[in-house]
Amino acid sequence: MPDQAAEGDAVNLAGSGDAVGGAGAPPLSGSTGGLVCSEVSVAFAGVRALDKVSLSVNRGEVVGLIGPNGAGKTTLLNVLSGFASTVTGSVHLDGQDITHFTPQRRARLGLERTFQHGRLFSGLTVRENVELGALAVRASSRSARSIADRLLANLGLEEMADLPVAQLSHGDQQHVSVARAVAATPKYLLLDEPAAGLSEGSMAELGVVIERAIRESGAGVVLIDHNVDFVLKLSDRVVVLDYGEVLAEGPSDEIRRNVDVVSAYLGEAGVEDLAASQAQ
Amino acid sequence: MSWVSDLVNAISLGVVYGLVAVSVGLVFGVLRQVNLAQGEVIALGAYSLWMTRGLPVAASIAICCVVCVAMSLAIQVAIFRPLRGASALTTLIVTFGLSYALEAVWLIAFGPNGEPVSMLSSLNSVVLGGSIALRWITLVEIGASGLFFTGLVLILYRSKIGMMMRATAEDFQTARLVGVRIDRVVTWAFVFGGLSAALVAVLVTVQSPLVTPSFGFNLIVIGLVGVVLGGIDRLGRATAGGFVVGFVNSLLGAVVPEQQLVFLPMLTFLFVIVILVLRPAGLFTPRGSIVERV
Amino acid sequence: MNPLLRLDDLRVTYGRVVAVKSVTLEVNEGQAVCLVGPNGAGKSSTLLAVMGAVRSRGDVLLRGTSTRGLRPEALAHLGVAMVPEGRHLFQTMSVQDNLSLGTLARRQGKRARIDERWVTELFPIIGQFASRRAGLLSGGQQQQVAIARALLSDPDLILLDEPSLGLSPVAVDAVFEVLERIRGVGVAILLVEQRAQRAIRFCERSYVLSDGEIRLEVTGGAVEDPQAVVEAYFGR
Amino acid sequence: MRPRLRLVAELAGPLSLVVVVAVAGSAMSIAQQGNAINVLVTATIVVALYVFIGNSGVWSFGQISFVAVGAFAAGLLTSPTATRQTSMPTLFKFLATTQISNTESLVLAAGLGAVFSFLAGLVLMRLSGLSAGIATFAVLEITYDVLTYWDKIGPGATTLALVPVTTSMTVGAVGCGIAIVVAFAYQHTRSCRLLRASREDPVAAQGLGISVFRHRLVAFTISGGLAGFAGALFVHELGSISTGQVYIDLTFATLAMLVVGGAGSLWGAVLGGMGLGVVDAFLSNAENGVAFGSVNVTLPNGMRVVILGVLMVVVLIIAPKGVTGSREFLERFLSKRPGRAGAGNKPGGSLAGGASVADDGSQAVPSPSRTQS
Amino acid sequence: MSKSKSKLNRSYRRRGAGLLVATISALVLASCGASTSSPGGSPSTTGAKSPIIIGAVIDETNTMKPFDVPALNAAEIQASQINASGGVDGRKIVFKVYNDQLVPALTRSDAIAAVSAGASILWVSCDVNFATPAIQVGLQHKLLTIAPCIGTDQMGPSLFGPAGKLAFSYGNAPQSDGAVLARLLIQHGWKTATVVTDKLLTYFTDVCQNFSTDFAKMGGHVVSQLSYTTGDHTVTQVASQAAQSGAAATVLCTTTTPDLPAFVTAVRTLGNAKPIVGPWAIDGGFWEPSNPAISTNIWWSTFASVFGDDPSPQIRALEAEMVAKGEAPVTGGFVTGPAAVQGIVTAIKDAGGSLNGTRLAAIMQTFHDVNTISGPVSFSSTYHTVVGRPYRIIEDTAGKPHFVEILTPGPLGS
Repeated sequence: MPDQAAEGDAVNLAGSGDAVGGAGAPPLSGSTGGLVCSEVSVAFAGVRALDKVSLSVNRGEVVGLIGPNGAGKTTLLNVLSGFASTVTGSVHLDGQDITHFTPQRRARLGLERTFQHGRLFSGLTVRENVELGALAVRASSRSARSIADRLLANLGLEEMADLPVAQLSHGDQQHVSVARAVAATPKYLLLDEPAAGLSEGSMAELGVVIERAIRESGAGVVLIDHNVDFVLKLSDRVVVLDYGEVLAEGPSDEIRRNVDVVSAYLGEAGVEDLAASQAQ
Repeated sequence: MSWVSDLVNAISLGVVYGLVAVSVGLVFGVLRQVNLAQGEVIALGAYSLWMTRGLPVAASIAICCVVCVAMSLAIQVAIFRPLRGASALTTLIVTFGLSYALEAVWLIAFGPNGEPVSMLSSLNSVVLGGSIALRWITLVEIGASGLFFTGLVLILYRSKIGMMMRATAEDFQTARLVGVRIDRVVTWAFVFGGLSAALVAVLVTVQSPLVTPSFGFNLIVIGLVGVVLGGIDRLGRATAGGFVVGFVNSLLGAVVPEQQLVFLPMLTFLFVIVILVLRPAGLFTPRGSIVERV
Repeated sequence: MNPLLRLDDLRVTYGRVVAVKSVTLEVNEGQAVCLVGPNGAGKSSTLLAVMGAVRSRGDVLLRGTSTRGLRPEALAHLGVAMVPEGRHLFQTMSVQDNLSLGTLARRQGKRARIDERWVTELFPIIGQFASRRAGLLSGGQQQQVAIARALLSDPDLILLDEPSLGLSPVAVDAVFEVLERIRGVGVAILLVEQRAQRAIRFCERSYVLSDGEIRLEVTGGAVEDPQAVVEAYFGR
Repeated sequence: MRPRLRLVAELAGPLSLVVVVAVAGSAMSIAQQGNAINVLVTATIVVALYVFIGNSGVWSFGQISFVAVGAFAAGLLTSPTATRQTSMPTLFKFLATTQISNTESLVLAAGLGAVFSFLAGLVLMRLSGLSAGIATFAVLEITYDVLTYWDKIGPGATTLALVPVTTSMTVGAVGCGIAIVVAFAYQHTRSCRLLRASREDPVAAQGLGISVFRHRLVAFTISGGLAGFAGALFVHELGSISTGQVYIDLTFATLAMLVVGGAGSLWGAVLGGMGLGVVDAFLSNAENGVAFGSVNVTLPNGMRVVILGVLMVVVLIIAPKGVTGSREFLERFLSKRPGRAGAGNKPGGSLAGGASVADDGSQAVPSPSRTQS
Repeated sequence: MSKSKSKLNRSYRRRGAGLLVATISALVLASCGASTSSPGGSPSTTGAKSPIIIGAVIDETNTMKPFDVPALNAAEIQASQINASGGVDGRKIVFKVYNDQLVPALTRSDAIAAVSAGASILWVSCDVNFATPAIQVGLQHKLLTIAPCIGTDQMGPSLFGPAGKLAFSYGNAPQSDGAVLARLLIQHGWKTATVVTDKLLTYFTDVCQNFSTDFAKMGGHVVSQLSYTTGDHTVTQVASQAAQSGAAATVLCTTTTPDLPAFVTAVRTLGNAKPIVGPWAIDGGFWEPSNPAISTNIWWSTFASVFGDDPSPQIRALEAEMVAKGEAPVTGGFVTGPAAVQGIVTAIKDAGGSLNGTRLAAIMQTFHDVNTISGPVSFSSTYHTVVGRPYRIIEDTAGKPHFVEILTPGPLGS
């Protein structure tokens, strides 16, 4: 496991960032635990979206994934969850090779994801949505109901439980989307842009919900968001993608200060003055 | 040598369904919607040939074209404009309903007996006798459809409106951004759809002169099967799909033994199911070209 | 005199998602203006709203006249061209066809600033690859064709959505050289960029957009308080 | 308590409609009673359609195949064996000699419909969208062709006559009620809930681990079973059957009912089936002349189909989700009011205030799949 | 973007659902009203002068309209003539007509309506498949059930078992059709034939089978047997084979579907000008392509010539009357209508005025050469469809169909 994260050409400023991550990580038997993808490359119509990217996450750990538009973040998430088809490289879940598994099969093995724009079942109520998360992975209707009720209470969503999700605000919908994924009691959870389109206030609320949800499930989490601040605050470890490659990896505060990262966002040339002022 | 005539017959039935497929495929290309009522355009075209039976052939055909185009445009305005943006299946169901209503209108207007169109019946005479029975109409069908397809390809690839249609079919939104007037493109798609319907009406009535109320529906249903079979996303694939269904039906008809011929529809539709199961996106759609939308 | 383009309290929502809260800005004739900001700040939505491609509230005024209710194709014919994010060439069509589509919106009887010769000179690859399928070009080449296509309508204003996205640094340099030439013939530019620095330097006026609102206005290409820009991107 | 009330209403609404039609029908002349029974039987077919189409969101043009199989099986095996042997000399021996009771025939028809649809579903349920529509249509064509020309399994191209007429008003109402209860019960199973989720968003469903294929197959099988059952009711209503009666016309009529009522809800299916059924019966009567008080109204012959078709088109254009909006009975009133709706971002007045810029919203966002080649 | 629109839809929908419910209730009420007010009053069975009600459940809309409507129109003329001359023992014949539009459930409920409106005799559509729901209602109520022109021998015990004893058709049995065509060929010296069967209906298969048997018995030779099914797109291929078979005549068993003119056109244009012969189902000539080179040398058998040259003055007069009413018949089948009325009247008279279905049927079954406008009508316990009645042979020359001769099929099984 430790060698997985330190891939060849990535600039690993963190140095020790590849050490076993979050404190809550369960003891691993041998080196096969965790959700691991190694040397994954994906190309669409000749354009390379991912180039030999490796990533690993352990139970209880939150790995943030940031990078400018078009860096390959969502593609990587699709690779992990089984929605991207053209793959070289491999994906393992707790030692099992799941590279060629369908998304359904991965979900039943405990790998859940959320989607950009939520993709909630908009005609259904909040409770029904959350229940479906549990139902989809073998729960009986009754236990799904109790799982949903407990989750909604814990995440502070119970007052809207019987509303159709279409009537919820966008922020609340994002909360439900997270809750629905957590209801499946995942081992690993992939969050795809949960904060997209949220105001700062709602983002803070969402952060609270996500933290609770992670604690609730004990899952290993991969978090993508284009709001860098949001990701940095929630993550134990952050991986920066640019042009389909890993640009940097390390703890949040190191990444925030990383000159390469700043330049990736703000533009290559002439970034020095900004970075310099940042460093002061 | 009878296989030669079987083959030629199969090709001629194939091109007819290819033409039917064009009228569905053109509309689908620009709007991503299915127009099943196009069959009734064909039916009205055929009835117009009967109504103008006293006139010279050229005039009769010209009127048929005008009628088909006008009706096609009327459907555009009455059905597709209010349904702009609706899904392919919604429009399929709506135009299914329209088809049924129109078929009942033909029943009221023209009666259940059917009306015979005798235009150009001399085209049924043989070019080659003997074991290869080759009839003029077969050649005319292949020739006229060939001309139509060539014309259409030329228009699509050489004219401004064709270019706009291709652009719209490929990327509706960007086409608007560069200034393609979408309404005009949609109108033209229905115009060409109407013209191909007129051609189908003329060609089919030469061989099978009796126009009955279900004349168009029978054609469009098989045409639509072909379109989906070939791959509805692209006009060329859709047309080829229409051709394949007609071709396979005709060829099976020649191969299946006399006593089992009543099961020809079963065989044809079994073929359709097999193809759809193996290639759900269409026979001519390359594998792996559907990218999951996440 | 009226500015060429004026956005007046522009707001865009998609269902319950607020993409643009309030944007007010002006672009004068021949001027380059940019909108920078992190992903999801509402930059692209602003451009699409200008083109009438998404529903919006507030007002968009072109040469002092409201464009409310006009569709994208109408805007194109009024002299606004757009290079959408991701270039959106017609992939199966030839480069030449893509360019011909660009000329659809040329206005009759107007003195031509930009014609095919001018564009071919600006982008030598066009002559080279005219008959090639657009989808087969590299990303940088596609970007050039996309800009050329927009220019061929001989617009007064060109909207560019992240023209440097996915391009190598060399290609990015080339894009900005092209933008310089375009401004040189008097075409106004409204540029959206995520990688801000370069854009801010290039433009007469820049707006830093975050969370659907303008956070900072920079004129003259110099950033007085770089920290504010960084914060807009990374938070505190 | 609200959810329980909703559940009660969801079942009670459709069932009470059955009761209304049955009671009102019984009060009418004996001929109109026949029409009322037909309304009940047709509504049963629509419910069968709904179980698959409504819950999966996949349009099937093939469910009438299962009606046909049920009708012919039930009809054949309940018709008198003596005439069977004279009028259908080519039948397989066991088909020529087996005689079952009418009740048995209902069970048998349901079973056959379920088995047939299960087998067809195994092949077809991986398809969706237009491909599924065309493939299911192919099933209809194949079934029609085989039933019409294979005279070892049935009457072939001739009519199957002398089927005992046992579908009385009571049997029709109970049969329709059974179908509604089955559809209702199925609707609340885990499998159906997952299927309905996949109807709303197949991609999200996959991501949650839902096997769309498996749950569609379950729905298809149950729908086929109900369709077979409805076919048996149908044949015992008419007393005879020929293949043309369970083919495209019936497919069209029942689909129209489902669509007009609202394909997404049981209430919509039942209301559409009963509503259009009554309208249809009325129009049929009107073609023979109907008295509206003192005014005698006679529709021109053939107008019935025209009006039904136009009605379908108009309803779909105005209300794409049907007259019920695909909601269950009283759902709008029993679900909570939108209390916190839009709490995060008060729009301050509706969108109507801002003039629309894009005339067709759904086309306004470029769809990525269209640019892939 | 579509919020305002969806709001609009919602309000429409709400109104839509309400409207539908309202419509249903209104229509249910209206139907109640209709059922009590339409077929006037209850039949009185006591008064000797009460009318004889024939309930006609036929198609006035769909594909059976060209057969059902002329037969009914002619029957009504016949009935009014009988009524004018005193009726049946002073009782008038009254038709109550119901349009079943070929919808099965409607066919059944129309028949029930007819019965409850006091019909003593049920009159049904000319296609046994479509008519069965009505026929069974008639049989169940033990009414004499008459189809004017069903052309298969199924109208009777063969399809309906013992109950079918009450069912009769005044059309010709396919055995007769086949036999008369065989005779036609032999009479004209066409010794070899190609037989083409449309498998769409059992009737066609039956005609062609009987033709082949009888033709062989009379010394003819069937050169080849071909078949297709209407709508399967193989008709032109079959036509090519038929055209090249070298037989003296082509016998085609089908009806006036689009494939019939396609077949004829294809055969003629392949240079085969030999006779094409078909049964009554292709009567009418309306389907013929107007090209005189194609529509020539086509022969068929029928009940009466509708081309103004029928040898029977009675039939010509009836036709003239129908034409005057704007109801010109399309095929010769219309004479089966008045023939059926005549048969019914004969049976009622023989039964001493009784309308008891069983009794009438028992009498009708013994009909032997009962004279009708369509010629002598005979039934037997096996055949409840007319056998042995003389046919009119029509030949179409250059698009002009005309009467040629009267031919009588030999006794069946000869």
